Amino acid sequence: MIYYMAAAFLIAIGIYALMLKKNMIKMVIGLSLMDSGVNLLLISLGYINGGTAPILLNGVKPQEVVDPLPQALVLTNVVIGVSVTALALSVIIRVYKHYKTLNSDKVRDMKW
Amino acid sequence: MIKKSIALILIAILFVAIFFTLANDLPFGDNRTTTGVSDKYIYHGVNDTGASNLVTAIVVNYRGFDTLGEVTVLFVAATGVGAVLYNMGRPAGKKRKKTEASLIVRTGSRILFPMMLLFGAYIFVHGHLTPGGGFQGGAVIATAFLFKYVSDTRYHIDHNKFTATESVVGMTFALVGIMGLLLTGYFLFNFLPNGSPGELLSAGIIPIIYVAIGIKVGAELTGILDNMMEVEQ
Amino acid sequence: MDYTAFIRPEYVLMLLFAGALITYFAGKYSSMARYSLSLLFSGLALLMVALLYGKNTLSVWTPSITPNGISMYVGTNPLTWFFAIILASLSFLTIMYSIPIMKGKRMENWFYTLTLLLMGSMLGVVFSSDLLSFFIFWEMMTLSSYLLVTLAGKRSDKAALNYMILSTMGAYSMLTGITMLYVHFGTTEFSLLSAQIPGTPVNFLWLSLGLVAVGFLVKSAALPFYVWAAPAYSEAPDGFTPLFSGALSKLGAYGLFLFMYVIVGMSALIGMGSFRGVSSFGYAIALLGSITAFIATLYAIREDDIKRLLAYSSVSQVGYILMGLGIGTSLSVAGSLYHALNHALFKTVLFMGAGAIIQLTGTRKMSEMGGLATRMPITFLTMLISIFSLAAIPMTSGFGSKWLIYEAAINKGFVFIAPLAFVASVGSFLYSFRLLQAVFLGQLPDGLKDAKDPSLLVTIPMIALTSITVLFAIVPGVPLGAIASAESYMGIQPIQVDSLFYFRIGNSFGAYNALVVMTILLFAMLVAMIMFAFAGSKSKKVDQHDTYLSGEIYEHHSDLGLHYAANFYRPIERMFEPYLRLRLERTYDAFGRGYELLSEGIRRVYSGDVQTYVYYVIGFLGMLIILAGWWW
Amino acid sequence: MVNIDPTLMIGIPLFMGFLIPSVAIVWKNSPRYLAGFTILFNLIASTLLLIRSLNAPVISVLGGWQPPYGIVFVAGPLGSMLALLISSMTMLTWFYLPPHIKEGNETKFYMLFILLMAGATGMVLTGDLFNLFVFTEITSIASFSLLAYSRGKDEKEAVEATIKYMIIGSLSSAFFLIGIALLYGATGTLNMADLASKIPSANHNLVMMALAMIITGLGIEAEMFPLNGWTPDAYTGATHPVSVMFASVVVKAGFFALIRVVFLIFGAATEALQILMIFGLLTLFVGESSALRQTDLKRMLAYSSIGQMGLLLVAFSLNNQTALVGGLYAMLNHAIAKGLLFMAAGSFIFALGTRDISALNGMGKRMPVTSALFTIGAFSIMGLPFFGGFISKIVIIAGSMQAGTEGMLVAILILSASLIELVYFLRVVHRIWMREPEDDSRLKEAPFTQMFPMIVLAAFVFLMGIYPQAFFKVLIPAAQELLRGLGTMIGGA
Amino acid sequence: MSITDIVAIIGMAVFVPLLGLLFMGIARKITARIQNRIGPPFYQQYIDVMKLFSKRSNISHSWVFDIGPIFAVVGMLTTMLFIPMGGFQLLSFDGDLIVIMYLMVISGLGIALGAGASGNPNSGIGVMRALVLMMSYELPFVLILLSVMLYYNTTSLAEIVSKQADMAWAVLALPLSAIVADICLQGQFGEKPFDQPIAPAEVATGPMVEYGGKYLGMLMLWHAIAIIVEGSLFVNLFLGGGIVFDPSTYVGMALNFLVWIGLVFLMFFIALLINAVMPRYRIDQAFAFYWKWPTILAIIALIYVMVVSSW
Repeated sequence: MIYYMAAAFLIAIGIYALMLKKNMIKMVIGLSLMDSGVNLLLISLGYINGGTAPILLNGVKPQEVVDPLPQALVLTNVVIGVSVTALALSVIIRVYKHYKTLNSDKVRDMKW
Repeated sequence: MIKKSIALILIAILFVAIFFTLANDLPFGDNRTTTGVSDKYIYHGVNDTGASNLVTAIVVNYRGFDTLGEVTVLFVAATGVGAVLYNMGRPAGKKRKKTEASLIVRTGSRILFPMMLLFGAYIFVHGHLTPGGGFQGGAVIATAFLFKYVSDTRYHIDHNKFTATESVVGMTFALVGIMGLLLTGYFLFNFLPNGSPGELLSAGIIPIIYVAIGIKVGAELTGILDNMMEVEQ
Repeated sequence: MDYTAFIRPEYVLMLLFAGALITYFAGKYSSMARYSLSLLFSGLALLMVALLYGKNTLSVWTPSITPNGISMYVGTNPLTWFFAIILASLSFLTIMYSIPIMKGKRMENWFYTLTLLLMGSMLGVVFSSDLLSFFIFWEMMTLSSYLLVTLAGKRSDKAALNYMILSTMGAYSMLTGITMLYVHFGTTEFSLLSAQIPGTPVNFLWLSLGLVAVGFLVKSAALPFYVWAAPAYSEAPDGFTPLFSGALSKLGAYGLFLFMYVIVGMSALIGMGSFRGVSSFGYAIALLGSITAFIATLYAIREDDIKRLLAYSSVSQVGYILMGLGIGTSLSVAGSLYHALNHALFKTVLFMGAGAIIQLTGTRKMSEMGGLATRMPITFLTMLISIFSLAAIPMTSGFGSKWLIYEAAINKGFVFIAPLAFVASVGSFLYSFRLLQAVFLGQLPDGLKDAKDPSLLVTIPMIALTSITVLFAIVPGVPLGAIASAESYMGIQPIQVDSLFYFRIGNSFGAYNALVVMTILLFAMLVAMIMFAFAGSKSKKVDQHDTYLSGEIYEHHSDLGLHYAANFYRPIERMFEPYLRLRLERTYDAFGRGYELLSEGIRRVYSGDVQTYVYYVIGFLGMLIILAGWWW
Repeated sequence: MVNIDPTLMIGIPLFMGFLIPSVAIVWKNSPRYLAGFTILFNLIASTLLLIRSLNAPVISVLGGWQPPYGIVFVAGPLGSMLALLISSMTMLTWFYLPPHIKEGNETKFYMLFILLMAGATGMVLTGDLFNLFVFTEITSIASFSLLAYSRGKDEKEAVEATIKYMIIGSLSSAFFLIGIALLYGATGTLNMADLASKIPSANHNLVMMALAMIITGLGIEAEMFPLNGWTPDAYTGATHPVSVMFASVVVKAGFFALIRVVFLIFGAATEALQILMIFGLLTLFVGESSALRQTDLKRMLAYSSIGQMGLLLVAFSLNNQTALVGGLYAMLNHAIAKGLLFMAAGSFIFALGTRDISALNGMGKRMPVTSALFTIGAFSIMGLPFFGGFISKIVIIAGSMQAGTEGMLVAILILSASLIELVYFLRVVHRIWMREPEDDSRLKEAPFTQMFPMIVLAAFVFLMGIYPQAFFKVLIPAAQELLRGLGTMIGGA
Repeated sequence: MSITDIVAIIGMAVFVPLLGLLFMGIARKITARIQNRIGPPFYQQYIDVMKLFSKRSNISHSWVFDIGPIFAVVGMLTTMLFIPMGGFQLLSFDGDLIVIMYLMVISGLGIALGAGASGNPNSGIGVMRALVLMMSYELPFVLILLSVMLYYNTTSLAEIVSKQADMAWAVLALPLSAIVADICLQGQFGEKPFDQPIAPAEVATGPMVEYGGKYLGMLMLWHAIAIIVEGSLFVNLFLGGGIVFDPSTYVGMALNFLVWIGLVFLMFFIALLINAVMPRYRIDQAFAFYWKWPTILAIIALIYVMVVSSW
């Protein structure tokens, strides 16, 4: 249960950063937090009371393992999150080069 | 102020919604696998794929296509970072404007670098047996290169070699898939024998793919790091 | 070879569309080819349309073009033919007239291409026998006419855009109505539709017919939609205006005829509700028509711009057509169709004359012209007769149609429509005399001393149309014969035409014998001429300035404004002005500006700040979640 | 007939994408040709696929694991039509590329370009929800990178647009994934057909929550109204061929993903359709209204795209066959015509050096061919007869009429929005042809290689206007596929 | 059409102008008497016309200028022949009220054309005033016509006359209409307060200002016919066409004709009396006047007719 709460909390924090932090790097951090929250959510979805890691070595019975599928999904999502973060940061480097600021209020040459 | 309170209200709504939906409708720790597809993975996974690490079985075999996509995502991102930061790097041979690392770091990195590479390789080679896999191994390899960057302000990778490596291993993954298609009519089909679970050389194409992924991820992440490090401030 | 096999409406259309294309490419290289080809194609089309007389065809000409297998049909019938011959002959004559008028103007080559295209699409509108092709041709017609208006260059921008917007609004309304009909009945072919109409819910008919009618009312420039007419007619190139006003404005009426009487049919129309034996729908149309006629007349009286004056006059005259159309009795429909013909005849001549005069004087302000009657006798006479026809003077064809409409209105006891129409008609004397006085009578300005009639290519169409006007004044039975068959096609009791003499029209309620009237007029003319010729001595010509200056030397006073033309009706304009100031244009303009302002506000939504967008996203999600929790 | 497995439409581009950089080291100009070859392959493959799928849906199981356990590619008429659209638009854009991408790293551009195509193709073909997510990510990350590719004059704007797009886009993917997680929690499966069969018996509350999340997530890709803040900036900032790709490929794929999820997985959930209807109308009006006052050509086109996407949303949410066919037709038409418009606008801007609409005065004289092509595209979007937009509009209206009184209202709203659209496009077209240019000099037209795609698109716009039968042959089964839902068509499930 | 008819037509064409001139002469006498003058002899108009026709110097501005008087006479003569005149209904069976209304316009337009061609601003202003005046009185007049037409359910003037012979005269049946029609008649006659078109003191006889000699002679003839036609129109509409005696006998016919002359004169006389004592409206005042009270009354009359006839 605590995992659910943590997951929801991470997502909420991420959104909080996105909505209220002006600094773009902080916004990207928010995105990362959200990603983590989602990952946690996925993993905790697959948890079974008393389950263990889904590696059927050393006599682990299939009945005892947690759902492996969410974990596989998380694996994928982690990489995607990393990719997005990397790309976002590199774009931010260029934003900074052009605008000399990372304040999202000021990066709005294009509007309406 | 209004903005902030709106934001907080919205966040609260989201939080409550996500949390209570989960808590009410998906009680934590309930065994739901009997209703879904996971049963198949859990009970037949080892036989089907030969990988005792079920996550790996899923990642590389059952849902190998996702992984191909995932690799592509990383590849796209690496290419994207390259494209985004194109022409922003320092001129060749010029030092990065960073303070020199201390002697301890330099020496330590020199010692640790091959060990980290080896560790990374271990992780992805044993991906089908133990926790971990190509991505994790690749990340470790990239960390090794990061070490290099941190310790040596002049250090930079040979782009051509990295690109070639990346290409080759990437193509390997794609080729494995295409070969599966050619041999059996199914893309990414496991056309190699499964072997006996628990052994290193088992689980069909999984080790090949994980090796490819490991090298590729390592190269890509290093490339990303390189691109970012090289940006002239 | 049997040429009659080619006398089919679809070949007419193909000829014209191909002709437009050929003319464009040939005309790029040689202006001679451009003129001769456009004349050739329109002439051929006219000939083919004329030969279609009395035919009744219907044919599929395209494969199905909607998912449900809707094909396009073209066909011809008496009603179609009546309009087609008007449109085709006007187009032909207008092209002829344009050769000298449009020479050297902007985008001359496009003019001929588009005119042929317009001719084709107008004929397409009348020939089309299903909803879809009707609409397609309708849109084509709107588009090509819009392009023709814009050929005049920058000054026509706003007018053209307004025309296009209002037309499209109408077209979309029509499209809504048409699809309603289509979805309800599952067919688009007219005869199949009309077969299914009986027993349709009244509300449905009202709605669909009303929506369709909006499109036609826009094209007819009827009351709430007339605002485009005056600017578009007046700003359009001079070569196009005759066709625009003479031919194109009739198609709104044609559409109403088509939908009210051919598709829905008289009995279903009456079933939608009736008022004194006239369908309420028709009555509403007639009412709109009469009010339009009246108001547009008031506007026309105030105009000093010759083309705007004629434009408002067009609006007003089309109001009469709608009036007759709406009343829907045998007499009124005949009157309406006849008036469509007459208006085509006289308004085309008037706009042609106006174009020639503008070409000559370089201005559209009538008060800067004057005294041209003696310099341009042919233009003057043709325009004079056309104005007589416009004012419904009984020695011209224009009287017959108005008489029929009045008779019908009075017959039905429509005490609102009839007086309005009548006063509007008196008003038409006012504005048409203003045109005469300001352009042809009064003092000839110095700059126009050596003005003379335009070239034959301009005068021949004018003379041709005028002579038809005069001819039909004596034998109204000829056009009424065609009209009668059109009426019977529409399921309306055809007007009785004395088949032997063609002179008398009328019914038990009243009658009009064109021959007697003409005879007496000629007799009186003879008497008056004799009186004039033999009494007293021969008169001597005096200079025009003699009247004014009583022998003073003109040069001493040449700065005097000698021509009484500007602000002609000032005394009564004062009376209307407070009311006319409430122009609908303002409403439309205000709406347009208001919407632009609104959209300026709307696009502020895109603030450019990414955080705002995050707010939108989260807000949207929050809303969905609340909906998901509470509502679903 | 040669059968090409749909998975190769992903596999080959990926392979080539990996191959390109190493070949480029040796042969500098190779990326362009390799990319061209890849796109050609996809074009052929998707054409064959479309022909095959008209008879029966083509199902390709990946890794030999039958659904719902493995990932499956499902190419019905609809999906293969979109795949064909994607590959052909990419092909045409490929012709259009050269002068517009000179400033950056071309090798990387071509890699991203074909991967974008691969991602979009995957989005329309995949039959697995999480796989859809992965392909969505490939597509969006490739879009981000391509968007940031601009160098030189537009660089600043491109970067700004990218960061906005990235933040919103990542947010969308997070929500999409939450939705997927909830659905998985509710049903324990990820295969779309399996999901469709299990959802009716699943926990309603969870499903609805997931639906809300997924609509939000995919709505961002589909440019739905309050979620489309990134759109105008992205279209404006991107270099011209990338704008074309956005309008004709990325957004179409995103839209299709949304529609598929709502229609197939949720079995045309009426609640979702109501939401889509309302927000579709909002999108339509907000888009068209915002375009009305634009002075920036590309931004105007961008807002027009938003409006068109709103139209599509409305058409699809009407949920009857006629409207769906109309919607699909509008989708095709919009992809083709808007692509044409962006290309022509790109040529204008390339020649003029400014995006200002007022600089277009008298372009009809200065760049006649491009102007004519632009006009054709504009006419089609405006819905004038003999152009594709006309047919789509008529069919959508007919479809909405079938939906009773509300449908009538919808029809009127759609038409009013079209009127606005007509106004601003007419202004531009008018300016191009009827105004006198300030500077009379003739500008250089784009070379034939660039003109070629525009001419092809213009020809298609015409063809769609005068011979719609050809397209209905594909669209009617496609619409039926949507209406039937996915359940009946997955052989293995 | 028999020979006698043609003779009658020609006879009428000769008689009516002479009668009109006589009326005009008497009018001058009466006006003079009211204004306490002696006035010219009643045959003065004949002398005037003869003088004008025999004048030696005639000036013309152009052929359009010549058209004016010709058209004026043509229009009025034609109209005259379609109006029943005291039982003489030569062509009036073809005479439809609407036709008559429009025929009457021909002469007006003719004069306007000629006057305009003269180039004199006074004539221009005169024409403008005439046209505006026409538009002014036409509104109430049309409403009245409509009420009469609806009441008798015909648009034929001859029918209206014959129906009045069967029923009561319209002036009794529709008194309100008759009053309004008389007000309009004042404008049609062009007598004060509605003589703006010719207003000698302002625009020097307006349209006629440039005309002299035989032109003016013809215009006087036109005016003479116009008085009879307009008066007769009223008589036919409201006073039963003057038919009080049995029209089948010759004596009756003659007496009817005399009654008709008397009634036309009566109408003219009423107009004269008003003319003699009233000042002149400005043209816009005239317009405002006609579109106000007479129109309101006419509408009331029309409503009355509709109510009555629907019973």
